[in-house]
Amino acid sequence: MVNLSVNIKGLALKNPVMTASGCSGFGEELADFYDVSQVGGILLKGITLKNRDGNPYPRMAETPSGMLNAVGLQNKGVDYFINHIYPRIKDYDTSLIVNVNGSTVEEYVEVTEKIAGLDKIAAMELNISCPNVKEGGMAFGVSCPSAEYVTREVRKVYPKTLIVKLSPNVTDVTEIAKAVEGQGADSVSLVNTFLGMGIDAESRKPLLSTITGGLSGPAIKPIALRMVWQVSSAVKIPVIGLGGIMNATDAIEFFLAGASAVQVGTAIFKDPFIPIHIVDGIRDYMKRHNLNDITELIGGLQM
Amino acid sequence: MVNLSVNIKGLALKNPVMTASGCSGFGEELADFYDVSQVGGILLKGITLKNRDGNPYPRMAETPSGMLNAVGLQNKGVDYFINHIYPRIKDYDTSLIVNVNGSTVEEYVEVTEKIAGLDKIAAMELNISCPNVKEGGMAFGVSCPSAEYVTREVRKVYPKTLIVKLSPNVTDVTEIAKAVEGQGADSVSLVNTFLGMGIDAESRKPLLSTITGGLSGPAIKPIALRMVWQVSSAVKIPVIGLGGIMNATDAIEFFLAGASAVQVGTAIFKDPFIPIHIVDGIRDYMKRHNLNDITELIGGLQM
Amino acid sequence: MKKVVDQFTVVSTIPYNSTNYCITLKSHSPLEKIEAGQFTNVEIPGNKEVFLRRPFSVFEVDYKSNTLSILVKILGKGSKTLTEIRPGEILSLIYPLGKGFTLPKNNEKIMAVGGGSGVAPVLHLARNSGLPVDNVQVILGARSSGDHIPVDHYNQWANCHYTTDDGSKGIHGVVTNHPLFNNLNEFDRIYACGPLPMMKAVAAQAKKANVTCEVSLENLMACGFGVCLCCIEPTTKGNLCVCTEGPVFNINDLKW
Amino acid sequence: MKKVVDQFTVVSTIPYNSTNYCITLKSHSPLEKIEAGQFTNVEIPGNKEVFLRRPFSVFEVDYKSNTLSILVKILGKGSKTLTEIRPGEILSLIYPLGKGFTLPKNNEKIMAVGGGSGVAPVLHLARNSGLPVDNVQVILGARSSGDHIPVDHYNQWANCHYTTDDGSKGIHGVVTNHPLFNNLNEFDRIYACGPLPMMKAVAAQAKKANVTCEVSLENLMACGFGVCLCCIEPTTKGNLCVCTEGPVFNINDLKW
Ligand SMILES: Cc1cc2nc3c(=O)[nH]c(=O)nc-3n(C[C@H](O)[C@H](O)[C@H](O)COP(=O)(O)OP(=O)(O)OC[C@H]3O[C@@H](n4cnc5c(N)ncnc54)[C@H](O)[C@@H]3O)c2cc1C
Ligand SMILES: Cc1cc2nc3c(=O)[nH]c(=O)nc-3n(C[C@H](O)[C@H](O)[C@H](O)COP(=O)(O)OP(=O)(O)OC[C@H]3O[C@@H](n4cnc5c(N)ncnc54)[C@H](O)[C@@H]3O)c2cc1C
Ligand SMILES: Cc1cc2nc3c(=O)[nH]c(=O)nc-3n(C[C@H](O)[C@H](O)[C@H](O)COP(=O)(O)O)c2cc1C
Ligand SMILES: Cc1cc2nc3c(=O)[nH]c(=O)nc-3n(C[C@H](O)[C@H](O)[C@H](O)COP(=O)(O)O)c2cc1C
Ligand code: FES
Ligand code: FES
Repeated sequence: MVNLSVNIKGLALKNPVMTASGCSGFGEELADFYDVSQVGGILLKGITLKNRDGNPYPRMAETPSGMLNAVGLQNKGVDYFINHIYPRIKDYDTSLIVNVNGSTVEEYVEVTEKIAGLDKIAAMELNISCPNVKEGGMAFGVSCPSAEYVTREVRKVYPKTLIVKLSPNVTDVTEIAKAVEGQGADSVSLVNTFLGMGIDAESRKPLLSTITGGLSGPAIKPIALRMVWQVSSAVKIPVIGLGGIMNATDAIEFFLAGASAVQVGTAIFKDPFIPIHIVDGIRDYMKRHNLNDITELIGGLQM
Repeated sequence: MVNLSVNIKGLALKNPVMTASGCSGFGEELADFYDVSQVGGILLKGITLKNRDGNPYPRMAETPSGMLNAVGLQNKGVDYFINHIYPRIKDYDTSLIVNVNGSTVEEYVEVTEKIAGLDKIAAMELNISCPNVKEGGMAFGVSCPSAEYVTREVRKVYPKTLIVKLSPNVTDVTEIAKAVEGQGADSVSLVNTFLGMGIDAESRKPLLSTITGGLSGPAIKPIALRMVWQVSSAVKIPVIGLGGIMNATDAIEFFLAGASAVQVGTAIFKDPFIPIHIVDGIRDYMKRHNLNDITELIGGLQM
Repeated sequence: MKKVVDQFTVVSTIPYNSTNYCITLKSHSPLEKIEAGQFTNVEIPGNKEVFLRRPFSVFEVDYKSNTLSILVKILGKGSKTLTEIRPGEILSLIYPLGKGFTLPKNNEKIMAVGGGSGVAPVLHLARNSGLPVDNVQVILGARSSGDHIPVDHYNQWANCHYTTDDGSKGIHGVVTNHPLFNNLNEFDRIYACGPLPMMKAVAAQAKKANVTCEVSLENLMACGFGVCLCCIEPTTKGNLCVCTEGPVFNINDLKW
Repeated sequence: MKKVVDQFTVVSTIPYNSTNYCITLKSHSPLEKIEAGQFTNVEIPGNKEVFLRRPFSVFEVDYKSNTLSILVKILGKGSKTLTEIRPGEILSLIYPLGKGFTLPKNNEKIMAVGGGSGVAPVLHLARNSGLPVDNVQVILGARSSGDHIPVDHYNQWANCHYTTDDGSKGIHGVVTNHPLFNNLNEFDRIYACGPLPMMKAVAAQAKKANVTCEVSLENLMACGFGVCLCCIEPTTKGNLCVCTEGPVFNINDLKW
């Protein structure tokens, strides 16, 4: 039997394949297709303190092997989540992780405090890398002092596994990773989307209402993989890898580069079953390569 | 008649479509296919002071809608260029632009001095963004002080049009652009390749001998376009746009985002005629949209 | 609500005219129940420039043969590629998606207005309304007679009327120029799907006449099943997902 | 040297066995002259995961009908897609690329060794050598008899010999196990194309026997016509482009 379970500093995952935040709602839509206990974990849609309408339509544009989005953290606020959504999803037999956002450090802390009280939330992902909001978001994730500051404050009020989600829109992602590690982050996840843009040549207008948006999908995989490799060599905490993962081979590349677990985002839009196919594919690969434990793959790049 | 000519601070281009450095050799291989006087300009393969063997094989890997390369500036040195290559190509009826590289500022300056003496070289592109060399290259392009320093020194010895080629592997590309503008750059070209990585899951080895390499092709277009738009709003000098341009529509998007001219790189590997198809396609578009002068398109994004 | 990702075999691809094709697809599993107005998100094989799926309303369904068909209007690269697919090829479909039209009650009189690629859900509804033929008026609008698709067999379920911008078939003008719009009060419900200006014109008339009206929106979608929040429409209840809370909306909920 | 990008129509795709296909392509313009050992870089349509072209040696050429054929061995996604292409479809080819084999002089005796996907250039050479049949010995190596492609008609241009790893056809073993390798001095030239270990083994024997030997390399390529410098091979003359200075190299120039 092949062992796929991993432990991210206290966050026990039955398998290392999670669904990425903003790409799997609150798990309920996936449950229309299959039993979500098959995925290692669900990163819930990004949550803020108050209701956010998100950005105006259009919020999406297709790009070569990828897409731009400018959703802008549409959500009904943390209280609505706790009162209406959490009760519906809390008994899913998989790890539920809340993706926490804020425009100020105080907001991040306030949301975290509320989330900390939820039994069935296994961990939280501190999103300091959303490129689609005017205030906060990515601004926190592109400089060491601000990344340190928000991590430190949130760490104070969150006792369980704290994952910090990093932005790829930086000169040296290892610096940010080390900075948040220094403030007590249990893990870093990367990458969030790349800031991109699309234009309709005929109408001469931007494709997104916000002009710029976040690029995701296979197009970004080579850059994401490089960053995961760099960060996992630079920090001691476990790294969660994502960015363009479409199949088991892609996921295995991230493990080899040093990721202890992966998240699947945009691929879900193409086929909600992909996270499950990936779990199966990893199992097949491990059997074929005579590996018993997923940890044998992690950081196994041969140079 | 549609006017496609542009002038980049003294560099007169008959049309705004050039071939990118490292993707069109010294123009001679393109001349095996067609009369190169049809392209607006040729950015010659990157040149260094001394002979460079480049990186070991393998140097290339395919990626979703793109490719990684790790050529590493293979070339026979500036003297060989001047004595053997320049005489063969100098009478091409298009603008020839040398792409200058160095591992130290002194090297950049020395190569520039030699190039400055060549009558038929219309301009030079200072490459401070090559991700595939251990010393120099991208290191100069990811911090303002070093970008300023090398630009200042090269500017002193180069009287013609000086284009500085920027790296996209930075937190804020507008800062670097403003820094080199401040030191007298006549234009900036962007983007060079994104630092990426590929792994062969079966052999568990990196796909490139150098582990990391430069990502190019359509995959990067949305990010390149965003950067060109940001930079052209931030600087007063003309901007040359590139990154994933495959057809006239892509090129027009860059013009709308603010580019005064474009370069075509990876697309040439797919079809060496693409730069010419782009020129034709721009002309068709302009007729269809009742535009007489390409400058009417530049920065014409409607918001 | 149960949704599936299923492989369908292309049975036929019939060109109705130069830009409209009817593609019939067969599943090897029993079809899930599909309501009029629901749609499917179709993977487009073979075109390197198409990354995401493309949504299409379900046109006709046959639960006996496990086939369904979609009407594809060529708009861009994905729809074009789809019309070039050959019988025997395999397509992956996600379905059934979205909320369909509210079915009329017994003996109600309805008007269903379709234009462009919006013809499919409207005809699906007309066929499934459960009403006598004479209670169902369908108005199909097009630019010219050649753009109309052959739907004569729908006369068994509805009275079909035509408008064309150039007057080459039916009434000369847009759908709202049809005389039926002069007595909207005769109808209990109006349904519409098509280009935005058309739907807004129908909605405006319906509002004036105070008749219940539902429209089916075609916002750009990434996932089609509610996880990306890209397809939103501003409504009186906030930004709603067209793919799960629509594509059919009561016009009173829209901010038109 | 003149090179072209040309649209070819697929005439036929013939499976030789489970992994090898012969694809014949027709140009609408007169073919450019193609030498044995030269190759073409082929655009792969229809597979979203393939971005770059794929290089294939030209196998057979017919200037009268303006057709050429390539032998495609399924290795990965691009070669697989190519074998699924149907007659009538259009492929874009860049050709003629690279430097071919040095043709033998009158009355020379040659040995041409091919394995795997390296069979095409070697047979092309055997056919075009201009030598009497008895001066041309071809050794084709494969894993098993089923992996050998049907080339009996090449007996009019060469003596064909076979080796298989499992002994199911011809000599049991690898190509260098063939008895012809016992008297290499009988040959004026040896040519080889195939997997790297095979070519290196042939080259080692040729060196020992001091016989002129050319091999055709299959380095990974991006452009195929000399502009990207991705395909380099370290040689005694420095890093050379396999696509323009090769793919055929004299083994004395290689750092093997
Ligand atoms: C719920 C729903 C049901 C639909 N039902 C049908 C149907 O039954 N028959 C049918 O033919 N079409 C239908 N459509 C529209 C269909 O999805 C689009 O025409 C198709 O996705 C276009 O893809 P493409 O690749 O051909 O165009 P692209 O090449 O992607 O785009 C071409 C141009 O069209 C624009 N465009 C693309 N999609 C849309 C859209 N949905 N709305 C407005 N502009 C768009 C693009 O912005 C671009 O300018 C439906 C859409 C939705 C959301
Ligand atoms: C000059 C030249 C002539 C050639 N002639 C022929 C020919 O006549 N017939 C033929 O079948 N093939 C020939 N090849 C090889 C052919 O180009 C490759 O098999 C093909 O490109 C593989 O593409 P793919 O998409 O199927 O494989 P991919 O899916 O791209 O790769 C599958 C695996 O194979 C490896 N691989 C891919 N290409 C090569 C290569 N060139 N060398 C070593 N490993 C590789 C990849 O790294 C990967 O691990 C030739 C190559 C060259 C350079
Ligand atoms: C439509 C969309 C919405 C997203 N929303 C969030 C979000 O709310 N919080 C977050 O941390 N990341 C969000 N992301 C980023 C993804 O979680 C992920 O980091 C990114 O898309 C890269 O992974 P992928 O290529 O697998 O999609 C979103 C991405 C998309 C495409
Ligand atoms: C194989 C290869 C070699 C390159 N060599 C150089 C070079 O020598 N100097 C340089 O400034 N850029 C070089 N580049 C970068 C391109 O000029 C260009 O900036 C980049 O590829 C993005 O454009 P594209 O997507 O159109 O290729 C190289 C790119 C490739 C793919
Ligand atoms: S298209 Fe993804 S939520 Fe509607
Ligand atoms: S493949 Fe580009 S130089 Fe040889």
